[in-house]
Amino acid sequence: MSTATLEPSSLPLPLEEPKETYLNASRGVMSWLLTKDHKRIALLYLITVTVMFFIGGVAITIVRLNLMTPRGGLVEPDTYNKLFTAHGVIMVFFFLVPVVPTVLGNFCLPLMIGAKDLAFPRINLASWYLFVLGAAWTLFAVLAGGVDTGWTFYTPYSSKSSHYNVIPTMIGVVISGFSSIFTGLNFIVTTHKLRAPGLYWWRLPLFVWTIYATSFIFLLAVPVLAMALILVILERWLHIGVFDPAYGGDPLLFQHLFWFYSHPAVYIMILPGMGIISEVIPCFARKPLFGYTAVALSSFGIATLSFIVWAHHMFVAGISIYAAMIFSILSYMVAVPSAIKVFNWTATLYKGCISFEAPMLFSLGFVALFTAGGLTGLFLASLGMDMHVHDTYFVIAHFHFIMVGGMVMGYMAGLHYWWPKISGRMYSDWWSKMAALIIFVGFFLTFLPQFLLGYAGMPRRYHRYPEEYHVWNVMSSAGASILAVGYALPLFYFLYSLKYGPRAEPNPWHATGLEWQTSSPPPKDNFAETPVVVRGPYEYEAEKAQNEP
Amino acid sequence: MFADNIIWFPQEASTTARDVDIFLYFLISVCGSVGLLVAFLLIYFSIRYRRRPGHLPLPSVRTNVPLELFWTLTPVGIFMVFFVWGATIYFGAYRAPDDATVIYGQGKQWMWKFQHPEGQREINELHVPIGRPIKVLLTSEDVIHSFFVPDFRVHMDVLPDRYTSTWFQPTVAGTYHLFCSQYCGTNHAGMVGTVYVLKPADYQEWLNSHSEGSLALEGRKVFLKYRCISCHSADEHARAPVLENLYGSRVRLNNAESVIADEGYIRESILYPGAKIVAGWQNLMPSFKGQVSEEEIIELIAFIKALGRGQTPPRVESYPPPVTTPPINPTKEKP
Amino acid sequence: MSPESAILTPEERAVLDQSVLVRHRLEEQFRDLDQQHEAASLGMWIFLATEVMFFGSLFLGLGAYRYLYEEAFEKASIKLNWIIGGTNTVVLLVSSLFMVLAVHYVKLARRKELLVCLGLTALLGLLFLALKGLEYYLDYRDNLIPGWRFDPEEWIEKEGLRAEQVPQVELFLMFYWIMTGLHGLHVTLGIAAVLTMLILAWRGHFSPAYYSPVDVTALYWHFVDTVWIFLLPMLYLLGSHTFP
Amino acid sequence: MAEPLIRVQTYVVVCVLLVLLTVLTVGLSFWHVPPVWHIVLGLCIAVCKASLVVLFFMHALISTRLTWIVILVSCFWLGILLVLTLGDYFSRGMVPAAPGH
Repeated sequence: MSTATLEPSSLPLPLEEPKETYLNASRGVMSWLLTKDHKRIALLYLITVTVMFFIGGVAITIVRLNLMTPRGGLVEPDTYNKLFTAHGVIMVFFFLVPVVPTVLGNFCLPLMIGAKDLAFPRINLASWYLFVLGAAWTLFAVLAGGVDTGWTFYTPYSSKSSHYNVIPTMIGVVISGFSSIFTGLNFIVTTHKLRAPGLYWWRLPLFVWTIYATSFIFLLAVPVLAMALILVILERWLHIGVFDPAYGGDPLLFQHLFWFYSHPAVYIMILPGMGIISEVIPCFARKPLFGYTAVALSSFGIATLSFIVWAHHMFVAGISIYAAMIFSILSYMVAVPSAIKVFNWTATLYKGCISFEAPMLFSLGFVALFTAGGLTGLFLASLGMDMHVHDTYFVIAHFHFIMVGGMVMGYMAGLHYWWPKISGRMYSDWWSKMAALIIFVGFFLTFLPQFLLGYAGMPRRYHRYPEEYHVWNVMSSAGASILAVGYALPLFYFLYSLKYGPRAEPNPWHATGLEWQTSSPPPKDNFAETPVVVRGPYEYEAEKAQNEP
Repeated sequence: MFADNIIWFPQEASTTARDVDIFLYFLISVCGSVGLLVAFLLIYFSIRYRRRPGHLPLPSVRTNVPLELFWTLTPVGIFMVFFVWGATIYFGAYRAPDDATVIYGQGKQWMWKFQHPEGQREINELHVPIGRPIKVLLTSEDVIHSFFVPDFRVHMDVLPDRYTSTWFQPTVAGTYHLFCSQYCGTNHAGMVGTVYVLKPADYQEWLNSHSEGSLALEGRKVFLKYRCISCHSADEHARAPVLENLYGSRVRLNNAESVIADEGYIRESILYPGAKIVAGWQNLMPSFKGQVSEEEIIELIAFIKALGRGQTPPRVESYPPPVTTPPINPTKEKP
Repeated sequence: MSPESAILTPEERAVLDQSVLVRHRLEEQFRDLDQQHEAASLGMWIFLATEVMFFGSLFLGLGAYRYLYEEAFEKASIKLNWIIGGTNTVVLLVSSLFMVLAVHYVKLARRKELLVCLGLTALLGLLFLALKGLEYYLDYRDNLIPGWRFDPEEWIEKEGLRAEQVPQVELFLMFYWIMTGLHGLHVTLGIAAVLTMLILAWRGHFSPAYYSPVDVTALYWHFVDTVWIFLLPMLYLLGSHTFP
Repeated sequence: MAEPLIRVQTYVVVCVLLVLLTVLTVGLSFWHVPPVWHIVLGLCIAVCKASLVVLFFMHALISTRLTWIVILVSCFWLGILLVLTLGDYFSRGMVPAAPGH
């Protein structure tokens, strides 16, 4: 790129029609495919993960339809197994893990810290290409024959018995893992080195804190997963045992390595969601976030503790009971920072001045669902209870409350919150509120019955089941159809808003973050001049004092 | 039409089930109250402090350190209670009572096989009596499975090339589901069985009507079939330790360590004889890996467990000592 | 790197920063070259932290199986060629010395020494790969490639291992091949990076004000060296050798 | 930023030290002790050598606090992975009365 814009332009930007935005700064397909602009890359990611989300959604729709009857006659058992594997692999590795960091994090992080771009724009673009490559490999594997190992790839099943495209799927996951590593690296360096003058650590918005903590997990956990999967690939390919007991290997070693990544990965999914909520709630309650320091530090508490609890996935897998006890007690510890966050969000509402636009509705939904998911997590962390509900629908319901209830609600809140900034357009207020309500109701209908199913003993990954589980499965499938409508709605009104939505002001929510101080959509270099920060992130009262008539 | 077969709660059919359920009620009441409190506060604040014309936000507190400490430390305290209670149940479910009846279970794609100490074999069915602790010793022939009986609240993964165990004490007669809960391939959902809990008299009747000769007796046949007796004999020609009263005893090894002779040790010694050699003996025994089946190993273990002082079968002419074996170790010592 | 040191006065520095030569190497998102250098260096350190976990999980597997199968791992380890392994350690250490000297000289703007040091680093790296190739050939000759050239009988008869220990030997050799192969890949990439630096330095790309690519390459090179330092005892020196 | 703070002589001394430690660690493998000592000694020497490389060659000694944090964090996390996982392996056999658990 040529020289940077250094001329200070002190004039306020025209509100109605920003002349040069990142969207029209250059034209043509190649200007998008070779862009180094973090905002454009965020949009590339947005398109990719949305496609992946709907593919994963189609897979699970068929699964839920199959479970409408106890006999499960809709698809063959083999097809069923491939479908839930496709759902798991796509949703976990290509939607939940990357979605908030790569879309909203990419778009907002430099804006929120007053930087022109990420520290390594080329690496950022390369990460997207890696991600697409990984997604393509995996989609190929899923379409050309399918994989039936489940997203957990447990050995020795994945290393010898399963006869489908295990290797391509794993290669896809490993490639996308490198994409995550480079994204995380970029975010951490950017947060350290490119903050605007005056933006000290304790003035950082909480979304930046959580993205930072997420990146931290990416960097330290993904390599372990990559190595575990590479070892399985070699095992399958060369027929040499690394994890196969027939060759002296230990299948539990795979589980250790796998969960060393995959448990922190749950926090990769939920932490950015927590960050979004911490942005949205103060904004719509017109109040500073209660206990900023506690919430910021709890993100780090979660990121750290998330690494030392992994074996609670293995309580009945044959690990030593002493290890099981240590991991159980540590698992309780990781619940503490999450509880701190919930209490602080609730306390922020106290004596606020709350309005209920779509981002706020999604956020309240997040807090409710995350609390339910978190509390049921306490059941699973306990050795005696996990002994019963391990690998049943109870576990399914629990992690969907966290990941779908929590995470996707948080993502929706963020997308609705920043959409005016991303697109420069406002979406339909009524439809977006409807979407929030439909998703919330549909979610409860889908997953609440699964808690009952799980405690009653229905194991996961069953394509048919005894009669007595019928009613709850029907309810769950019915809820899933409502949920599907709820997820499809935003697609329509967002696309509609691009063409017909009213133009957005630079700061439609009267929020305090730096990202709202530039035009909507922002110019290519983000800020006409580098902003100087003089106060903390959620000074809604100071703002109020200035703006209120 | 659904109302007939709706399930709200699994049956409590074992002693463990009772413990787990009481713990569940406790967890639900504590976690439920917290959840309801948060839900109530969210709704109450949303209504009470909603934005209205002329309503300004009240001056508010930024943070409150005692309050933060309160809601940090209280959960820690509650969690410790959860942990200790849960760990107690787990520990209880992990250590079977010494007098438990041992049933051997094998998982394979996609069926369950069980063998009773009295020799009865079952596939995808398991008959057990009320009121007696039952220990299930599990192994897998292929991939990882998981032994799960919801109505007993017991759960244990079944691993290839290794024994794991769980135990339960049924309390109510009836039939219960047995599931494989660890995904194991195409017909994972078909790897289900039924546990029949019978009154002691019915159980005895069942045993009698399915009697095939006890497991130990079958094991004796296997012991003779593979000519184990040629070396593990109780006479002066023995090339290997006598196996009488072996089970549960402490065995000194030639590397100055010692092990308890449990099922895992016996299995290992059959398949990998050189792994742990008894002090004073040489590594002569060939591996029987690939020759004996898992079922035969189980029968052999049952035989060795039952083998008391002076019960080793006498060597007969039809089982001469193997001619290829090297001379007897002169420094042998009787264990 | 260290904020208090400066070979140039602030005025000289400002002039240099504005000079066209330096200016076009400043990416637009950075304020100045210092910031850019710090970002690049931090980025590399963080990447290396990732690499630590990457190799760490292999060391974990090796360690866990070494704990389970002590005897087989010991016997298999003795079969590896410790002479080449040890020599290669020294080769890498000396190459690291030249790499750090290259960084030293680029800061002093001594182009000739810089070129020599970079060249020697790359040469020693190539020597490492050549020795590694020789070692791989010897492994091939000695039937140490599990799944391809491997003779179970040999281990049972000559080494006195039991039949069930042979897969454990294969397990060890599997780790040997994966770990040294992965490390060799890193060395190869490192040589490519060093050669790129050599070409850039030849063209006069670097100056005391702008040398962060050399610095970052050096960090990577030293890290690869560090990995080998741990591979030596964990692969080659698990058992007691006897003099040949 | 461009002034080198470590002298060439220091680098050479460190390199010589590293080579000597390499000779030592190879030499120790000829000492016939129980094999576990080979691992313990070998790893101790390797940690010393790695520290020398990181401190002097990678300039950690004269780096910012941030670099130190990255180094310590990566060591700590590697420690988590190794200690907790190996802890499971070491303690699996500790309850002998319950076979194979």
